[in-house]
Amino acid sequence: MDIAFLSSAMATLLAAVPTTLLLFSLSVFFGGLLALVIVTMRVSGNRFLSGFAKGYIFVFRGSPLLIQMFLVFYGLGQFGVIRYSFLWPFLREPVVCAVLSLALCTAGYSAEIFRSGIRAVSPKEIEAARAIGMSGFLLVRRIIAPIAFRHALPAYSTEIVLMMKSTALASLVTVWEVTGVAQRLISQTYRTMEVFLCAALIYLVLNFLILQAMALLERSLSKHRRAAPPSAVKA
Amino acid sequence: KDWKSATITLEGAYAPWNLTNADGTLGGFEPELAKVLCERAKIECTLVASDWDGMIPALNAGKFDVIMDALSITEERKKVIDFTIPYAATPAAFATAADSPVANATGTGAIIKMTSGQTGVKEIEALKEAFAGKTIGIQAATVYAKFIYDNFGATSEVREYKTGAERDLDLQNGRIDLGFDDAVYFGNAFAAANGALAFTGPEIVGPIWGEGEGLGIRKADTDLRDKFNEAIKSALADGTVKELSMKWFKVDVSPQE
Amino acid sequence: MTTLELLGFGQNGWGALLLVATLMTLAVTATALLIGAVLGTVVAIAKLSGNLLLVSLGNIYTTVFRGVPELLIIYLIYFGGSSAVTAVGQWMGYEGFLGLPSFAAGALAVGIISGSYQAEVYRGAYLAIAKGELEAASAIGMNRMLRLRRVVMPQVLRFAIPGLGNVWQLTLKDSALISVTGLAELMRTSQVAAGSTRQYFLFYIVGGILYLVLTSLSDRLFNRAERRANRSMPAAAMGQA
Amino acid sequence: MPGVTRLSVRDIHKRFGNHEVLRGISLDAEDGDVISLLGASGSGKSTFLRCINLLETATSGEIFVDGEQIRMVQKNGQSRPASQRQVDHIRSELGMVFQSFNLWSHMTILQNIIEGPVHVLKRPKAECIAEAEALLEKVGIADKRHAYPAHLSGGQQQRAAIARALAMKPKVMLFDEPTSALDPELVGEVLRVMRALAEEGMTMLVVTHEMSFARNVSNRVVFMRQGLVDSSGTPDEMFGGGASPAFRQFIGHFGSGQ
Amino acid sequence: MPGVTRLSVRDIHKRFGNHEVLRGISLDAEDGDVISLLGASGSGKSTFLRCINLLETATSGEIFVDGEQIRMVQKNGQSRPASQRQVDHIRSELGMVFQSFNLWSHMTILQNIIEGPVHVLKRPKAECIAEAEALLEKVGIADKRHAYPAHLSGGQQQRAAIARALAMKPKVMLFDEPTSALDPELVGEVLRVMRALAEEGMTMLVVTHEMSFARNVSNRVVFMRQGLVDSSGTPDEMFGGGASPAFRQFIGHFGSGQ
Ligand SMILES: Nc1ncnc2c1ncn2[C@@H]1O[C@H](COP(=O)(O)OP(=O)(O)OP(=O)(O)O)[C@@H](O)[C@H]1O
Ligand SMILES: Nc1ncnc2c1ncn2[C@@H]1O[C@H](COP(=O)(O)OP(=O)(O)OP(=O)(O)O)[C@@H](O)[C@H]1O
Ligand SMILES: [Mg+2]
Ligand SMILES: [Mg+2]
Repeated sequence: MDIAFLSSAMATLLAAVPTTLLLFSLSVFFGGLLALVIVTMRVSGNRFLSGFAKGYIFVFRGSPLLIQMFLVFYGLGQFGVIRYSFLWPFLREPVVCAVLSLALCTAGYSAEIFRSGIRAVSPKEIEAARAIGMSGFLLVRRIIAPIAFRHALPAYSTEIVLMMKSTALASLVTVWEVTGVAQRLISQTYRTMEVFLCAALIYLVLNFLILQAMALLERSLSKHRRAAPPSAVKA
Repeated sequence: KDWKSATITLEGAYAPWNLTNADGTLGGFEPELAKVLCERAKIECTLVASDWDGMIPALNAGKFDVIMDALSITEERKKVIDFTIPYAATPAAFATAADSPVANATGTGAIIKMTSGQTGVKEIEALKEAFAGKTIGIQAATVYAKFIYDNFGATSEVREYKTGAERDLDLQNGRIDLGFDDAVYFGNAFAAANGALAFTGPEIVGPIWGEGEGLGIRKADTDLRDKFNEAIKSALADGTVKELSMKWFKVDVSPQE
Repeated sequence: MTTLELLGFGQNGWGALLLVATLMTLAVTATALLIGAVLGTVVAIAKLSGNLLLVSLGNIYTTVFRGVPELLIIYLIYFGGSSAVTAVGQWMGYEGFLGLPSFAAGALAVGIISGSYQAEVYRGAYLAIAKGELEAASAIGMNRMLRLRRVVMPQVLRFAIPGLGNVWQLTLKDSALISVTGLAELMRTSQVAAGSTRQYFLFYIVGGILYLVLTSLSDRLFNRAERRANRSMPAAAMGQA
Repeated sequence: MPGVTRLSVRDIHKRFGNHEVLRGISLDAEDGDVISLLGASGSGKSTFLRCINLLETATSGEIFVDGEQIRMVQKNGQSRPASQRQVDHIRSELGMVFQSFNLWSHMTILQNIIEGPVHVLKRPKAECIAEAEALLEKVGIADKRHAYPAHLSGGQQQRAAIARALAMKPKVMLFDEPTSALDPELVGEVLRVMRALAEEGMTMLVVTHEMSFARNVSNRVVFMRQGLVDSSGTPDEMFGGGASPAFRQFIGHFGSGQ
Repeated sequence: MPGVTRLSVRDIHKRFGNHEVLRGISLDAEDGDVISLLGASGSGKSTFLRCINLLETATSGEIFVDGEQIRMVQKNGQSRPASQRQVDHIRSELGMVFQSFNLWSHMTILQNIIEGPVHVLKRPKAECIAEAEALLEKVGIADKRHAYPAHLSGGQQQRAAIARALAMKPKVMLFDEPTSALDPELVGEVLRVMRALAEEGMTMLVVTHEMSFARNVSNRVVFMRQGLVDSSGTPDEMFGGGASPAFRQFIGHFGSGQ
């Protein structure tokens, strides 16, 4: 074990962590928003909207992110329409494209996850809400969303961890995050195992933290499922 | 060990150095040269395609015996593997979109020779001014990347790509203004771009790019390296390399003294 | 050369190679899923065992293999695995190199990852079995093995099908990363075709479409399985939300 | 103010596919009326209650709540409410206690109770909490205010569901077997709560299997059979022997071994 | 063969954490005995039944089934069965009908019923099917033999659960509120099935809220209160007015309005 090399490799990789975190947080945020839109369309009952959402989910869940990212970054610029439109100043930026394709992809997955959460809401609880005069957005906000989110949380934490790992592809579009930097370091030093082990450690720590945070959230959202507090049992 | 047979790896997707034909066979400059070299070294060779990213570690892990993938001979790489003498040496040049403001920059058409670590070359100083504020795309972790950072890093923006092909697409898309790479590689890429791309500024040759491209071989296998060295020498001497080079590159890439 | 010729089955067409590559992807994914099924079952049993040591080992497995990028695991197994095999070979007196073929290394690596996801799927499915049904089995005197075989397994499979559909999807896409071992699966073949012909968009789009074809076929399969498994459920529970 | 018609249902029909579950039911409830709905399993009692507050849409028929008719439109050959706003408004005036309670599992009992007043009626939260605590006191589960439904026994859940419905201050309460899940001791408790409501003048429609309730608390008994009103009348008329043979057979099952 | 002690329980204690649910219960059941277990919700009735067939492990106490004692060992301060094989064997001699039926949802009703005889008792399948059909006939749901539990009404599920337990030909049947989910018409039906079993001489322990069953079918009534046997005796003794004040108060709730 070459400690000096390992620590210098670690330092190089750590310098790329902010980029990884930036990609991660932006794409989780925008992907989540988009997923809400897609899932709303999917369960809307409108045939056109739900058909569109189905198609969206099929395409973005069904094809590799690498291909999606390549087509978004290198493909869109091939069209003069886009290159001369007001969008180009944004799409020119590699970070924007990376976040865009990560968000598009995770939105497909998250929409499915949210949908299964919604399916898990007991129809009886929805009826009880209707019976006191709730409908539309109020019903969603007060009853459906909180219950569905709680159901979807375990699957969603997995998706978020997958997202963290997916940011590794962004070096394809010249955003040099941890994995990209690791690969570059390897092409310079040819010490594959050492560098990759350092990178693995970084991801493991990041993902471990995310999973812990999600588990904490999950616990606080499932008070109603845990065993009753002792006082309640006695009563 | 007396080498009766060996496996040679190449990427199979780096035209025209090496490429894959639609029937799955490998073609291009290097596979054809490999055939010649193996015949002369009296080794039974098998060509296998593998991914560029893992090539050097895979060589050292014993997955194959020789790398032949436009591998530049550099000091860094010599620390981990051994090289034969070069069978090719190529100049490097800038490329840009044909209608770009930096097209036909100063020195276009000229050839300048540089040695390793040389600075203060007046043609380069002139280019620096011409390219100030522009974005230059390079392939990450190559000798060209180091050259651009050393000379243009302060005045231009540098963007690193995982492969040259992706950089070329962005050059066409207009995300970057210039690319810098192997001139032979560019020549071939321009053909595919239907005239959208063109050289700009001088061609740069010489020891600055190292000794050229050689076969990569494990350090322990000195006998194998020596056999290939002999074969390369003979192929260079009788013009076989030049002939194949003219066929695939339209220029002669045989290393010049 | 026209697009049609490039994609066709003629002399200069990539059709045949792409088809073989698609089948290769299918084969790798299916093998990996099987390896993952075995590992996933073992790990799920460990995590449900209640034995502190086994539970921790199971947790480490699922945390590490879900938390570390797939590419790194593939590298570790492809290179690390070869070194290990070679070392063993030398120790037993075999001279020279012994490697894991890229198919085996790739399927093993992706299978190990798939196993970490499958373990969670099986665990969730087990927990979804109504406790009362397990008690009813005990109450008529079924022993552990019999209960596992007659009551637990059939229900775990039923509850696991939707989750397995997702795992299949993940595994299919992880298999694309095996291209770094040089295995001519769909992703690598698309890349090679793109690099050799410089028709990047054409081959990436075609590659993407072929992945979608695999997805839609497997979706259909899983939907069928789900419907079959849900025969015993009330009609309302089978419908949409 | 007795005499005011709180709820009026005219000739309700309901069909599921080929199966006509309700075949023309009419019913009027005035202020303070407590009507017991009796009938065998599958006779359509729950379906009838669900049609009244539009959880099911009746195939045909008219419903008036507090004099206001629920407007319906025909769309694709199906009847549907014309205005979701009217439906929401009318539902907030009809309290419903479900056969299976249907408490919201992610809220504590107190939150369950103030949910409607605060978010549907948009009343001040502090006020709602004070009222909710008084209600919990009344149904005898004040100590459970911060527990989640899953931690309550069946009887406690049922009482919480009643409190939740009452918190909306409905004009009419619909009860679907409010004592089905209770042990005999609790049945008594819940019936006491309902008797108190009746005495306060609440209009109630109660699906029940408790003959004691039908006989002693309600002022009208409606016996449903195969989607129709078989017979109806005051408890004295019905239990006094003047009822239809079907009803006599039905109540014959009770007290069989006593 | 009356006089044979089928089940004997000596001084069973059970504690959950700090809460001692059973505080020393003893009970003997001879061949043909039908014992009704009465008690308020939470008095420990279900826990007692679950301890008998070891779904819960009693904290202390002894259990004999057909004269054979269930061997226990102390391990880490906890009591556990010494032999899982003995437990499996004893369980196959004790039938249990759960409060919530617990039918296996992935099997049809017929499969549910033959599961035990075929796979635990290893009897020939054809024979088991024939017997199962006879049993289904007996409980009146023969037409549902190929339906899955989720497609059955509560009453049908309850009868299927009884048939499943009977198919094992147990020496003793434990019933946990076998009529809780039924409408009054079906209660009558299920009680008829149980009465027939009693007449055939089956030993039964029945947790119930049906006073008519306790009074007319069982030959002994045990009233549990706060984890103890408060009082017990023949139905005549218990209902005849000689019982404890607590029992009189408990049954006071029944028939309150009748
Ligand atoms: N959504 C539905 N689709 C089809 N049939 C239904 C539906 N809801 C109820 N039914 C049928 O309508 C009939 C009446 O059901 P309902 O629930 O109103 O009976 P009930 O009188 O409340 O019985 P119980 O006393 O068992 O609650 C039943 O035969 C039932 O199968
Ligand atoms: N697993 C458990 N953990 C903690 N407490 C328990 C558990 N099971 C039962 N109890 C408690 O033991 C007591 C007795 O419960 P049990 O289910 O035996 O009552 P029961 O007499 O069957 O009542 P019911 O008539 O409502 O079914 C209750 O207070 C209950 O809260
Ligand atoms: Mg009903
Ligand atoms: Mg109980």
